[in-house]
Amino acid sequence: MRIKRQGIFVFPQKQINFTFEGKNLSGIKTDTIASALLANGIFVFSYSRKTNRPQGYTCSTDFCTGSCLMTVNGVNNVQTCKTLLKQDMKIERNRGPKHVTL
Amino acid sequence: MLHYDLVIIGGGVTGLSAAVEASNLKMKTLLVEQGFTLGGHTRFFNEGYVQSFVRKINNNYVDLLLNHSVVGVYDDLVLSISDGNDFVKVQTKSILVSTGSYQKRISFPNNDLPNIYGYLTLLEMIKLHQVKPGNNVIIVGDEIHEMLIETLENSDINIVKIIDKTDLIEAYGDEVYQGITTKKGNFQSDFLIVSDGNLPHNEILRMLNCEMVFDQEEQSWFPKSVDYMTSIKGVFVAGNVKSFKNAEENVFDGSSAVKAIFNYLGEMHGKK
Amino acid sequence: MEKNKIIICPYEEVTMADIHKCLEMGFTTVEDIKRLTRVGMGPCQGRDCIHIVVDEISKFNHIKKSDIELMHIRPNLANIPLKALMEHKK
Amino acid sequence: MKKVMIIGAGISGLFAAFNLSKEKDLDITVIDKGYFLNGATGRNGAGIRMQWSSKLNCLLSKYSVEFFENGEEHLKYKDSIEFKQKGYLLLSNDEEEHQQFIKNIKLQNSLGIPSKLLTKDEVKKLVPIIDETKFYSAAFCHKDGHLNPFKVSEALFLACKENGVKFHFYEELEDVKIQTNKVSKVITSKATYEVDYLIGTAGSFTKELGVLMNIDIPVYPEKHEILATMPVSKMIEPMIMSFSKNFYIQQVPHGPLIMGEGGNHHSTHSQDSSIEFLESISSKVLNILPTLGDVKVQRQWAGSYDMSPDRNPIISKTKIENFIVACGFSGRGFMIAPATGVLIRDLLLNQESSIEGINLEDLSINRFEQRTNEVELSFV
Repeated sequence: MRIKRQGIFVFPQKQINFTFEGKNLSGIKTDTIASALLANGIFVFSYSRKTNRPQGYTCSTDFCTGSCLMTVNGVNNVQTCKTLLKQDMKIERNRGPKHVTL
Repeated sequence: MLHYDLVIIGGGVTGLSAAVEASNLKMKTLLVEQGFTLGGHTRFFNEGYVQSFVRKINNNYVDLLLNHSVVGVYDDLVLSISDGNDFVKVQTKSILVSTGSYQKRISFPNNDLPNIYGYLTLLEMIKLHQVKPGNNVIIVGDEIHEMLIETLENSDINIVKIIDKTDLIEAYGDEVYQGITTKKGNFQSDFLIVSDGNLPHNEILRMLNCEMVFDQEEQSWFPKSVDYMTSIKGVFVAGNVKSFKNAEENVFDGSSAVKAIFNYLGEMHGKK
Repeated sequence: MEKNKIIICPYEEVTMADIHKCLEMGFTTVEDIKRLTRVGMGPCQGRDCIHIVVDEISKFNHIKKSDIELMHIRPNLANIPLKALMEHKK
Repeated sequence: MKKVMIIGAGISGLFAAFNLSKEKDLDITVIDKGYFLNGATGRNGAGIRMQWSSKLNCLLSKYSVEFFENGEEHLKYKDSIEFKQKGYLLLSNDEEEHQQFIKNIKLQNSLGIPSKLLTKDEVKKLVPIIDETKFYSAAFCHKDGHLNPFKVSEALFLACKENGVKFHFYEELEDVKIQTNKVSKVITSKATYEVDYLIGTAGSFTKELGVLMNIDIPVYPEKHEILATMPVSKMIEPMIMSFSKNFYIQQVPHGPLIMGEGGNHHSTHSQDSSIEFLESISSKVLNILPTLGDVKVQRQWAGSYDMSPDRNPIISKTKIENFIVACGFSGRGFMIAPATGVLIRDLLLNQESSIEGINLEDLSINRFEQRTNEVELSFV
């Protein structure tokens, strides 16, 4: 969900297309991966390693708590809060335990 | 390895005013900011104020690294800096820790459900990315900033209820947060904000083994300092990580700390 | 209250029940509890959780928070890929 | 009741207390100067291996492996100590090291340790991501492995408590009183204790303990560094180690890779991390496991080996009749601790070693005056 009116700011609206778990979605130029997902109503970013609890976007201020780590273009454990959204990014939740594929 | 006279850790208003002062004193300085933009918490409330400092920073003297964090501090003030992908090694004569503060998490059952946000996380989403997680919200916590309420109202987010921390029993929801159970009944909302004040961002100071003192009023730990210098030689501190204050006081703190560092470096040089 | 649903550290999945188990074993410091539960061993180094652990130690043992020592912080405060470290050496 | 005081609640002190607590009429107190597992036990790589170059170390570690195989049962632990026997893969770098491997395997096999040489194809099968051009030959023992040092220590702590052992943390030894060549009193930062036996299991700090009694305990600290990565999917089953290249790497059950490097030979109790270690270990590891480049380092730390002059343990009585020391483990105090605990008990009860093939004389502190022991060659 995007904010419609917001004080004196004028927001750039250039659309950036990406996929999440195979679904086509879009974000805007100022998005991080995390903010684009939230804007598209995707709130579950990962599942915890031991007890499989759903985890959302929480920390925002670096010092990663690990819950926003996802697989981006095949590279796992990417901090989606610190990575800007790029055209045609392929974003997925980490499979099973947070891991990298080699 | 890069060499600097001063590395400023944290580009909030404290770090920015420090960088302006370092520009004036012609010190070779590196400013490291973990976010994509400068201004720390102040950028959520007063972007113009932030920009008034950014404009005065002289790029001939001050290098800026955005989206990077100081991740390690080693002997002889060698720092490792990274954005999670790269690795920058820096040797500096002094450090100014102006890392500020961050939102406090609180403990209640299912406090890890998606769609429960700290108030700063939410402000960042709204102010920097124009994103809102829903149309109505419950706020829980003991410290609720006026600016938060104003921001929510301006974003057409309806505040269903403000709950006292002690009344909260648990959050519930299947996959994502749906509502809370309190001593006064159950309430539902699209998302939940935790707004319970801040804690100082003192991890770098503790990694450096700076002497810390417990502050009764803030219920947290702050570094011991004399004229902005901590118990570790060459390591200085200013802003909210030193003691909680408002933005104007932090600005004064930042520039005063750099003056102290300038004198310290002069003395060090004299001794050689 | 269901203590095993209060998540102290979402990364290492440490719950309030885990913290209380340590307190009941007689441990009274953050460093002890860190080693027994892995709280604070995740990438955030206890930024989000240690104040909660300190609160619980204080309440359980009736000691002042000012008498409780925080844990030592180790590098690194964010994650660096091995290849970046190696390339730097070259 | 005879009063036993143990100085140091690391793995050796815990195993000593555990074994003694099963004896009758012993009142056991363990003190430690810091928090639980502040020393090497809480900082070590927790590898368990039987592939050594000396008979002594082979036998000590074999005894310990057998203990850990049934660790939960021995310690009546409800959780798991996470002992994973996925083997140690040792890599040689040249013909000379290879010849030493052959010699070691012959000795190990004669003692019932099932180690063997592997072909490069077998290595590749075991660790598909390894670059087989980057080593000369390999030795492997499938019974080696690693475990969770925190879980083992917790299990021991609980078992000791159950048996009546008292633990005092943040209590530091300050002085000892000696009467007729025996320790009679121990003075700590908090109290004075009358003791019938004193046991020193304080790692590299045992030297300082000896000084209080005019005993030269020839141990010294050597700083070693380790790093842990973020959890990754299972990619390395065995512990991989190179003595000549001086590093090891393993993957623990919950996913992180743990890698470490040998000491810098500065004798120091320092536990400070270095940036040089990060640079050096990453190039060593990526040289042999080139696909690990994207794996992210999460944490690094340092700890001390307690080194002895011949890199072999000292588990011994001393010239002070009721003072027993166990130190100088030179990087294997954790993996042989079950044996250490039993041998300390044997010394205290004045009995022969109850571990087959082990002569307590070989572990005696007097050996440094009398003769030169066989120096252990297989270490990082």
